[in-house]
Amino acid sequence: MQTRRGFLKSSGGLVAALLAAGFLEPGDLRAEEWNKAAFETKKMEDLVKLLGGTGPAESAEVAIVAPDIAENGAVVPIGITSKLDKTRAIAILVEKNPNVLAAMFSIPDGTLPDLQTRVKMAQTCNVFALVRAGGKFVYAAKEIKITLGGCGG
Amino acid sequence: MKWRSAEPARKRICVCLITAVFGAALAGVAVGQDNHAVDEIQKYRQMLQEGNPAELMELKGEELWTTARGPKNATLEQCDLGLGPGKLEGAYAQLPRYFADTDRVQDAESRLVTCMQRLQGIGPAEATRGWYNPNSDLEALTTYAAARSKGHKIDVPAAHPREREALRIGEELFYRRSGPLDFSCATCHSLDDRRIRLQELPNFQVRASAQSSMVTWPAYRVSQSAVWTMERRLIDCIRQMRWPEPDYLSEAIVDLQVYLQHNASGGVMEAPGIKR
Amino acid sequence: MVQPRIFLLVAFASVAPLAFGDEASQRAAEEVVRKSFSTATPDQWATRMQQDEVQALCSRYRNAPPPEIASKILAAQQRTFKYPADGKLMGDWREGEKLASIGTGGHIGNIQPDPPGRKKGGNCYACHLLAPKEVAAGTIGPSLTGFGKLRGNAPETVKYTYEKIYNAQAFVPCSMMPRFGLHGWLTPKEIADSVAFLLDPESPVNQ
Amino acid sequence: MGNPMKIRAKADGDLVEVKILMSHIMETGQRKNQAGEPIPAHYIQLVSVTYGARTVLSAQWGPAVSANPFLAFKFKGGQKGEKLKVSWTDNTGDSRGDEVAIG
Repeated sequence: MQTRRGFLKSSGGLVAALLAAGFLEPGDLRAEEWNKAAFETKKMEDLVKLLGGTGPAESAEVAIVAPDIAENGAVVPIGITSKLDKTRAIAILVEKNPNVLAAMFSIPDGTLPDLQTRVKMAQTCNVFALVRAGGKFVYAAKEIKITLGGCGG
Repeated sequence: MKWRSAEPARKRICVCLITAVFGAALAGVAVGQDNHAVDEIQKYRQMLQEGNPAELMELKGEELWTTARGPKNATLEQCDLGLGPGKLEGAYAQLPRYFADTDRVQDAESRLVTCMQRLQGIGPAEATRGWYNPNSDLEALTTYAAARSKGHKIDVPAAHPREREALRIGEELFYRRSGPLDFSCATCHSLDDRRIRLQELPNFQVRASAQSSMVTWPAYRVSQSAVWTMERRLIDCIRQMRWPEPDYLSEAIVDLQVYLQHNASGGVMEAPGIKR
Repeated sequence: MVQPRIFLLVAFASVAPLAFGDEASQRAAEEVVRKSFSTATPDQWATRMQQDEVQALCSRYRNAPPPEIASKILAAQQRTFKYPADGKLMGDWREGEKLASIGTGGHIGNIQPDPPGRKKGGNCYACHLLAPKEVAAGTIGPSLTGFGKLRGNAPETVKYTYEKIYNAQAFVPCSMMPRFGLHGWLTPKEIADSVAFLLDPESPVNQ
Repeated sequence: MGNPMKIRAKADGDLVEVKILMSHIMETGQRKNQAGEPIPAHYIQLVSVTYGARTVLSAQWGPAVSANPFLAFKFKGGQKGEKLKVSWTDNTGDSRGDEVAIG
């Protein structure tokens, strides 16, 4: 049912693929290199500023699908959907992690603004879904409680 | 039969304490909170089911199974896990079992070590080196073997005298208390519907509960970012009991598995699972 | 406090009983234990594997000892208590609260031992609901929320609570609860702090 | 070069649902080993999913993405039987690419 074949043995092809993507606007996330500064920001507002935006404002058009409680902070499933037209980028932020940004995705035409991944959370706090749509930054927030499971040692 | 009376009696005492001493109203509040937490944990686990990293271990195990390795440059494809050489489908679900050629009751891992030695010429020391490191070869092979039993019923009747003896010892070990916390396996695993913190605990005295647990091992543990086999699970339970570390593939660990698999017989394998 | 022996319907769903649990089986199991823990040091054997009489009896009787054995255990365990040097059985609830959440300490072995000197806790939350704000509380033991609010903290109550934590089997033979004081897992001072966590009106357990 | 990924891509009409599991430790660089020494950071930074010449998703990740990362998304316009490629590069320069036929 599933075929699988390794096709890439060096990183050269990947950078080319990312460059070819053309999903970014000038001054935005840079495709050709990993945005070190973005991953060092401590607050959502600072990240937005770094990416050349203002705000952001909270939006009911963005939704976070995640449990209220996670049994382990090492793996917290996060789904994000946006109903906004021209959603071009989605980022997942964890408020109280040492660095706030966990992941950012660019959404080219034809890809739905509806994705799921898993992040680490150092402690109970808000998770933010930051969306750039039509040149504006908006977000949704959800508090997720990190609990202890098991024997505790 | 007579020993089974212990837990219902204890449960009754607990219920009396909660209702008589603390009052029904208080107990009600506690239950209400519990339900929300438990529902949300269910949701958490359902989301994890969407993609189980144990599948990556399955892939790795498959590659190891089919790749010629060792001094004899052979694959493991002719390994006999109990149903005959090369018959892998459903074999894990009938382990541990007695093997005449080694004159031992063996679980999946100890049998895989036998196969690696005989077919590939890889000695036990090399086969088991670093077995507990994440993504170890032996755990990958065990995961692959277990996944080839998906849909098969656990079937460990312990009919052979040696298996019967292993079952007897396994039950004895399950109840064996020692150490500075007075723990045995039964401390956490002989009551119905209990949790340690938020983790539900199977009651291995009850068939349905034993089944629900055993059918999902080996499992990816999100707290460890790694797949654990039942060997690893048991060795870590014993660590948590503050006992010394039992030897990997030792008789005690195999016998405990005979007891658990015997009690879980009839359960349909779903491994690899995903757990906290 | 001897447990009544009751047969419930649970037996239906129970796994076919083996009716083992005799001395011969116990001896055979000890043989296997000897062979299977080859890396344990003599000291570890003495302190962690060697069963004391109570542990051996509770194992043999699957934690449901017959009345005469149960009485024997009770009598012997009631003679084990030791109290803090200053005689104060109720300490600092804040310290007790910390101990209730600590589940580390005392792990040995090669794979994942605790660093030497790591603090041991009572890990009460593993099995009991205590402060209502803690969601991740276990249910192996009964809920202890409001323990002091309901019982007060008269001297008899303080003494009972101290002794129960010190040696639960002095009250319930073959109780699942660790004998924290008897084994020296918690010091008398730490037990007194745990008593305060349960009984002090200021403690979150009683809010 | 890392271990193989597990990729599932299923077409439902015009819409392709993609689920990817990658084998990677995603070490943050902030943890210590048992000897108390820091464990060096090791995590995927760039991810790209392409369908023919078209990039259908690209991502930048930090060390807060969980170990053995999971990623699920949907795109329009994929055909059954055609290839979907997924590739990643980590902070040590290691990379991996795998492909799957859309089912």
